Amino acid sequence: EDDDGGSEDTTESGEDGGSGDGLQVGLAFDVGGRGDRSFNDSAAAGIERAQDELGIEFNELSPNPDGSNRDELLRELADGGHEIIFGIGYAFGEDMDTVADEYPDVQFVRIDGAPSDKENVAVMNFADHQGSFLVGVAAALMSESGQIGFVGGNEGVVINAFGAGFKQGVAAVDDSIEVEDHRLAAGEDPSGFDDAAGGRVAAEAMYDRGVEVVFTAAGDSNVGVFQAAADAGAWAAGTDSDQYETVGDPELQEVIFTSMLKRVDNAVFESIDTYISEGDVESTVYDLSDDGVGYSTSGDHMSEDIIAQLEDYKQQIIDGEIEVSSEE
Amino acid sequence: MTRVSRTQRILLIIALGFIALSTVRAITGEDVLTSSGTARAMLILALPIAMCALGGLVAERAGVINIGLEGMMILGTWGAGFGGWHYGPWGALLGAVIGGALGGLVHALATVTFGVDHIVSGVAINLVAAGLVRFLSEAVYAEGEQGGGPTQSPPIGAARSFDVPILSSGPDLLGRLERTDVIVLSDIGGVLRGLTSGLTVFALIALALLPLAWFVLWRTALGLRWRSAGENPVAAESLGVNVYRMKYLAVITSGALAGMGGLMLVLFTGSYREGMTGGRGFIGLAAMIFGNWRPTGLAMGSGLFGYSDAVRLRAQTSAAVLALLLLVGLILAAVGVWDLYRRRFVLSAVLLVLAGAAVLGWATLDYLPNEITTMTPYLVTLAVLATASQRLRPPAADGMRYRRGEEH
Amino acid sequence: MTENAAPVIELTGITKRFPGVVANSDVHLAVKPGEVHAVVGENGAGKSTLMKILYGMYQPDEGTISVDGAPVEFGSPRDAISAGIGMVHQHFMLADNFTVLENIVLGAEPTSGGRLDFGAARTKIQEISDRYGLGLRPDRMVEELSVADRQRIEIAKVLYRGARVLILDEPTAVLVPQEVDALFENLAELRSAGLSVIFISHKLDEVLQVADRITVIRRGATVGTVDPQATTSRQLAELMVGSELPTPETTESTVTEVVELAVADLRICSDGERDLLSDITFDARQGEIVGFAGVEGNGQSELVEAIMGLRKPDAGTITLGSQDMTAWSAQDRRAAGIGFIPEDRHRQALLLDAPLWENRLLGWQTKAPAGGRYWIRPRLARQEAAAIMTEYDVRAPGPDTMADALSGGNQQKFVIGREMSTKLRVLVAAHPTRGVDVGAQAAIWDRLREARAAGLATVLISADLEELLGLSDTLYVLLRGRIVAKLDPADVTPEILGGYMTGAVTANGEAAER
Amino acid sequence: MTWLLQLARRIAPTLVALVMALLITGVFILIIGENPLAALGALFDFGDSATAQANSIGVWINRATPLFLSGLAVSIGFRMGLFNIGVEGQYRVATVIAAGVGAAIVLPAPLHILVIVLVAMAAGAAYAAIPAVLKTTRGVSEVISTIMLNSIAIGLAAWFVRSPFADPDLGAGETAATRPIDESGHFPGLNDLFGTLGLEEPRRPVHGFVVVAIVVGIVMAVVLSRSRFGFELRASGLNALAAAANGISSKAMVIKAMLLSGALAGLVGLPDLLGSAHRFQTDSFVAGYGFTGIAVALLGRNRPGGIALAALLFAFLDRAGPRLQSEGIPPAAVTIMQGIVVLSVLIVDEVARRRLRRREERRARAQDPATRSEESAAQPEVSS
Ligand SMILES: Nc1ncnc2c1ncn2[C@@H]1O[C@H](COP(=O)(O)OP(=O)(O)OP(=O)(O)O)[C@@H](O)[C@H]1O
Ligand SMILES: Nc1ncnc2c1ncn2[C@@H]1O[C@H](COP(=O)(O)OP(=O)(O)OP(=O)(O)O)[C@@H](O)[C@H]1O
Ligand SMILES: [Mg+2]
Ligand SMILES: [Mg+2]
Repeated sequence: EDDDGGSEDTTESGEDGGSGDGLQVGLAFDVGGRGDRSFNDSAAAGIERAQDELGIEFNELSPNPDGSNRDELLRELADGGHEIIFGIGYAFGEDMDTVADEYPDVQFVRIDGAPSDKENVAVMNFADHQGSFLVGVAAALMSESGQIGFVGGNEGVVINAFGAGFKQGVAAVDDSIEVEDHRLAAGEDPSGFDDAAGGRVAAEAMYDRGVEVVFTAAGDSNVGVFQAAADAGAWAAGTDSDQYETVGDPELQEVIFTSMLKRVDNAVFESIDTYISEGDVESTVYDLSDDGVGYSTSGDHMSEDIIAQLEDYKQQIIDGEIEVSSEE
Repeated sequence: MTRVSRTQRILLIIALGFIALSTVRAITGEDVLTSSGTARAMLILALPIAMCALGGLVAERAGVINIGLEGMMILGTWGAGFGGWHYGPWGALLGAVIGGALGGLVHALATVTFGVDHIVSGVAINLVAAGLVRFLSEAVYAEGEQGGGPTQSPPIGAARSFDVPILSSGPDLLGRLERTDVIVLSDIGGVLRGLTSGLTVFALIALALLPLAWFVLWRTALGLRWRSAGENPVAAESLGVNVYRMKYLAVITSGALAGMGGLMLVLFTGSYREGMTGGRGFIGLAAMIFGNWRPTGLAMGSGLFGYSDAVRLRAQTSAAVLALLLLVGLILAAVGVWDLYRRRFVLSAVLLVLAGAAVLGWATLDYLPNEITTMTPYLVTLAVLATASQRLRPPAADGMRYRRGEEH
Repeated sequence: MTENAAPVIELTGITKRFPGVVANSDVHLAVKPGEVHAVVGENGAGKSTLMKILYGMYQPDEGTISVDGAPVEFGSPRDAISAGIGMVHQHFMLADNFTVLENIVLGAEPTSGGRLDFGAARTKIQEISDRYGLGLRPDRMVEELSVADRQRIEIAKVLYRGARVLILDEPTAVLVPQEVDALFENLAELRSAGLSVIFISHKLDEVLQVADRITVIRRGATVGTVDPQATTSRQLAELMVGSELPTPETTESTVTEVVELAVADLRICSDGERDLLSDITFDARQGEIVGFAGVEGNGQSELVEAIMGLRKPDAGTITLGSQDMTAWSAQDRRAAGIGFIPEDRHRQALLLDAPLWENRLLGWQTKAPAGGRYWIRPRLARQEAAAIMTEYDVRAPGPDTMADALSGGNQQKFVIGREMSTKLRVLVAAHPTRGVDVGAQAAIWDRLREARAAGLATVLISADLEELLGLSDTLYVLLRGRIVAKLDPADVTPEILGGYMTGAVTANGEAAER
Repeated sequence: MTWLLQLARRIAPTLVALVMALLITGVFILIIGENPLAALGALFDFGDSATAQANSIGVWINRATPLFLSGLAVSIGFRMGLFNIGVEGQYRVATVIAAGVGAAIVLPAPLHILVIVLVAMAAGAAYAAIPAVLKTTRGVSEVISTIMLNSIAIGLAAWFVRSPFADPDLGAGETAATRPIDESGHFPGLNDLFGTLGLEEPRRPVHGFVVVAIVVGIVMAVVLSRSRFGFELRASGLNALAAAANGISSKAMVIKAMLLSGALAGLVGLPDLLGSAHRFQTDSFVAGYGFTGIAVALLGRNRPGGIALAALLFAFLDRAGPRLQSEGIPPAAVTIMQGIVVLSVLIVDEVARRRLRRREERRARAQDPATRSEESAAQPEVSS
């Protein structure tokens, strides 16, 4: 456990130190920083695991609220002698490419986002659509009436991939189902990720119309969807981390039957591990095959039968029998 | 214009608007326009705004402009999260009120005691509040207490809701009315049912604050002194009214009310989250000006905003938002015809052209991009303001620095 | 009036210092029960300050106040009110957006169970109104009321609080004779009810007419108390100033035949039932002062606004020389040489928070050399402001002084200087000497006469009938937005003029039934 | 000598206030259990190497430029008592349109930039014209309309970037953006200048647009203090009624002020757009300058010089964000400090101003013979 809430910089190397003793790792969070119980925290978990298991030392920074100084964070970390630096979130895109040119000896790793042509930038992507596909399958199996909904924070590429995969998963079970799709904000407007009240109202409308399962990919707004589900006595699925575990409220745990897991922690840990062993990190797409994405079963809301079917679909995707697209 | 005729006029406008709305509902078949769910959502989305607007009202009636409502609301949400975590929903109420009131106290100190420009102080409070809540969370939830963190409180659970018996549950009379599918009648049923179901004690408290504020401000001795500080503080002081005290009281109350707005959000979503206010404090300020510094007016302004927000959030497709376009077109046409009758030709022509464009848009478009639908509440508010020509009457000494003994 | 009754109020040795100024120094004032006691003095002599001390708004640095022989200390108006003292301020202290009732009860509200008891308040106000003939209607909004009505509200406010001593600070400055008479009738009622009245005015004739005793204050100190029966207004003025007054010279007509400003068939409609102005036709020639008399609210403001281009007339034309200027903007009219002295200098003529040199530019910002089409020249504006200050005897440290820091009289002199120091063709002057003391008043009148002699056409609006009669070459009377009489000021007395203004006398000179 | 004294008198309150703000923030830092002195050190830490220092200066400039422009835009409205809180929306719309138009054309370098700048100013002014027209023709309060238009701008910009101006060449998984602006439309950076001045060159591009901002600032300072427009603006703000009575049409002033304010707002997004981004992308577009600009304008007392100082101060604090984090202080400390700086500077300033004012009134009164103290001391003759 941290001694003071994660704001400490460097830590003693871990006892069971691996071969990465004293490697300096930098981590620049997405807006919001540590403590979002989702994306950022997941990255933090990955680096803390690396600290424990590999004996690295790390330093973390968060951007200012308008996200205008992401490049500065990277420079600050590079100047601080960190050999490998993570930028969490696709918004690091161009900033990281620019800074990478300035520090050719530093390995940069971006979590999520467009591919980069820089030598020293590795982009870790997640097959969100594959994980969402499985949630879609689960949703279709959980529902009796076949009314299913999706609530997205906005219309950015990441959320679109969630929506697309989810709909394909639903269709794989029953292609007559039309998934209701609501986005809380337009375009890339991030306000939809902070609008729990809006999330609740939108989800309530869906449940009022008879929807039985809603998959939500809207950051902080997810909790509104869970509230609506609890009110309606219906199902909801979360995103990024295992929201059954993180939501903290037993009433909401009752309705979260699964979450689309995005193992940012794995990506961070493995990147460090690879860097230690090979001195270089390659861009990778984490998908179902390496458990980079997946689904959670906490709460045991899904029956054995459903889980068996999910595992079946999962295998088909890994085997390439089912092709999931990230676009609709 | 006497008072009676103003109330009557407002009622008439509401009635006409409602008939137009149910006509549009019938034409387009978009039940979401008047469904009970929409009405309920309207109430829920409008209340936080209305609380901020009311906060703005009580401050400005005492002559202090409060652009810091957003910051006070932020403090309210944090206070609600903290209080709720420790002591449940009532603790949340207490926390929200204290949080907001502290913001108000700072504003009062700056504007009343130190005579700082009201807008400067409000803007500064917005800045400080946004940063402060992060600090507080770091200090209080650092250990990740039961799901809390630097950006959120532990879950405190949403407030329990209930339906009004007989009307909206059990025999559900209003529900039956809503299902009759008779124009106007079913719409009335839907709206009333929405307003009488899914209520919480806290929503009722917030609702009650609107008439209560009216009563205190316009029917009590305290209220008279309160308003006198905003109309003519020098006169008030000369009659022995302690203007500073009135202003302090007003601004602190204002903060507490903004905090109540924050409470509404926290109780609706079950926990405090950083950034959850999303600019509602500013919308509240706008709603208050929309309402011409009156409780009924600000309730209408908040309601209008909440309604259009509810429609776009609840709509299954953008057709419902298009139906609102038809409604706006009809209203514009009506006002245009009225202006034609009043021989204001240019204005009437502009309005009729806009009305034509709106109706044409409704008839030809079959889809609106999300960029447009998310603008709905803002566009509707602007459209209504532009049609209803406003004669605003802020308190005479609103925003003025008042120093005891200086008489300019 | 009881001759030797003990004074109800006695101020002894009052001294009040403000930073840099001694407003009152060893002032003595004794007011007997049932008397009207006038206090006179120049602008800034310290009258208002003394009254504010008596009303508890200021605390004296030295001296004592006694009420009914017992010394008292007032920490706030509240204390004074409870000692039975009430004050009607020079500037009305009313909330426009409140009803009459709300204004009166504020701070002394009757309540029942936390609720403001409107019924009880209404009854009590009606009672006071009937007893002293104030004619109040409690539920009217103050903004709809005339100046005289407002003053009666102020008086009612004081009576409502049970005052035995009323302080009236320049109550007549804004009233027409009939209203003044009505006020004096009210005062008589008060006096006969045993109340005392302290009355401040710059109009010495009025003072002599209404007062039982007069105290003169000069430069913060009491000069003495005189008996009105044994004093003339000229003596009184000399006591105030401390020296002999120059005799005003009689002036000859300078009116020429050249029409400079012609207003024809001017009409301004309103949303209400009757027009604000209708069929206004008059000419102002070079060298002529055209006066307009009228009870406030009979269209004077609208007329001024129409001439200055601040309000669009619904019909009629306004011509400057040979040019039709009906469609000109306000700026165009200023640029063409129309000067403007608005009725409310604080609100309309000055930027209080700006230095005097900026105030020099106001209204003339397009006029060279200090102003211009695109640029202004602060250096020249400072010079011009300084010139005005010397020429018009504006007492202030310099052109960079904030307008706010000047006393009312000095502000007014600056405004007049600003308007007159440009080459004007027409001057529109509304109440140019309102609230200005006798000395400054005479100076302003002289300036207006000089300008007239130089060929200026002036439109003069004033509530001061002496001023109107003394200055005007031609006099019109406005009543309900119409010109009801055109008079030769040489032939009319203030009383007759007052009759026209209230409609008691019609154009044929006969008394109309009221 | 006297002007030095005067300058010191004017600066002293601000310094006092800044120290106060630091102290208060220090208390907050103590509350979360960190070391305020370390924080203070971090605040003034520009880095160890010459490159790092040059870089820090670059960051400072880059951040201060848009804040200055935004403050300037906001101040125009404030000067006449118009509460234009719509700069936020105005610069967003202006930036996306400038990016779209700028990418659609190719012109020789200086011309290309000029066209983009003019398009941005026109777009900002056009968007600001909406509240101006609504206010003058329909009496709609600009406070409401600009709040609404800020939110509408978000949707509008999102639509522009996806529909008319969308870059068709974006690959799958790439966030919607406008097409990149051609090289000729890139504003040259100041990096070389650092070299010429004998400093290390910063690694990051330092936005040359700061030069434009300085020129605009000087022009505005002259316009506001020396032009008739500036005088009329100030007059309307000080006393709208008096201004109207003296030939300054308030409607015309509202329109003019809003258009100018909007045109300046159009510039806010350009340093980033022309200096480094070269395209509009919602995710990397920096939002919030419009709101921060309000605080900057107020702190700078609505005068160009003051706004420049305020922008530098805000940017200085922003710049320190990452360093502060290294000391364990959350970035929110910067926002808190900014808010407290605004409040304390204005409180102290107000107190100082009041004292100055009293002195002036005293002097004015001393010239009024009716109340000149030595004369009133003369014995009054009492008659009765
Ligand atoms: N609150 C104050 N602070 C400083 N100086 C003041 C204050 N009030 C009044 N004065 C000054 O005290 C002097 C007396 O002012 P006062 O208002 O009593 O004069 P007055 O006789 O009422 O004049 P007027 O006839 O113009 O009403 C003036 O020089 C005035 O400027
Ligand atoms: N609190 C104060 N501080 C400074 N000066 C004051 C204060 N109160 C009044 N004064 C000044 O005292 C003077 C007298 O005040 P008063 O209210 O009697 O106005 P006045 O000079 O009679 O002007 P007017 O004719 O407009 O009433 C004015 O110069 C006014 O500015
Ligand atoms: Mg006075
Ligand atoms: Mg006076």
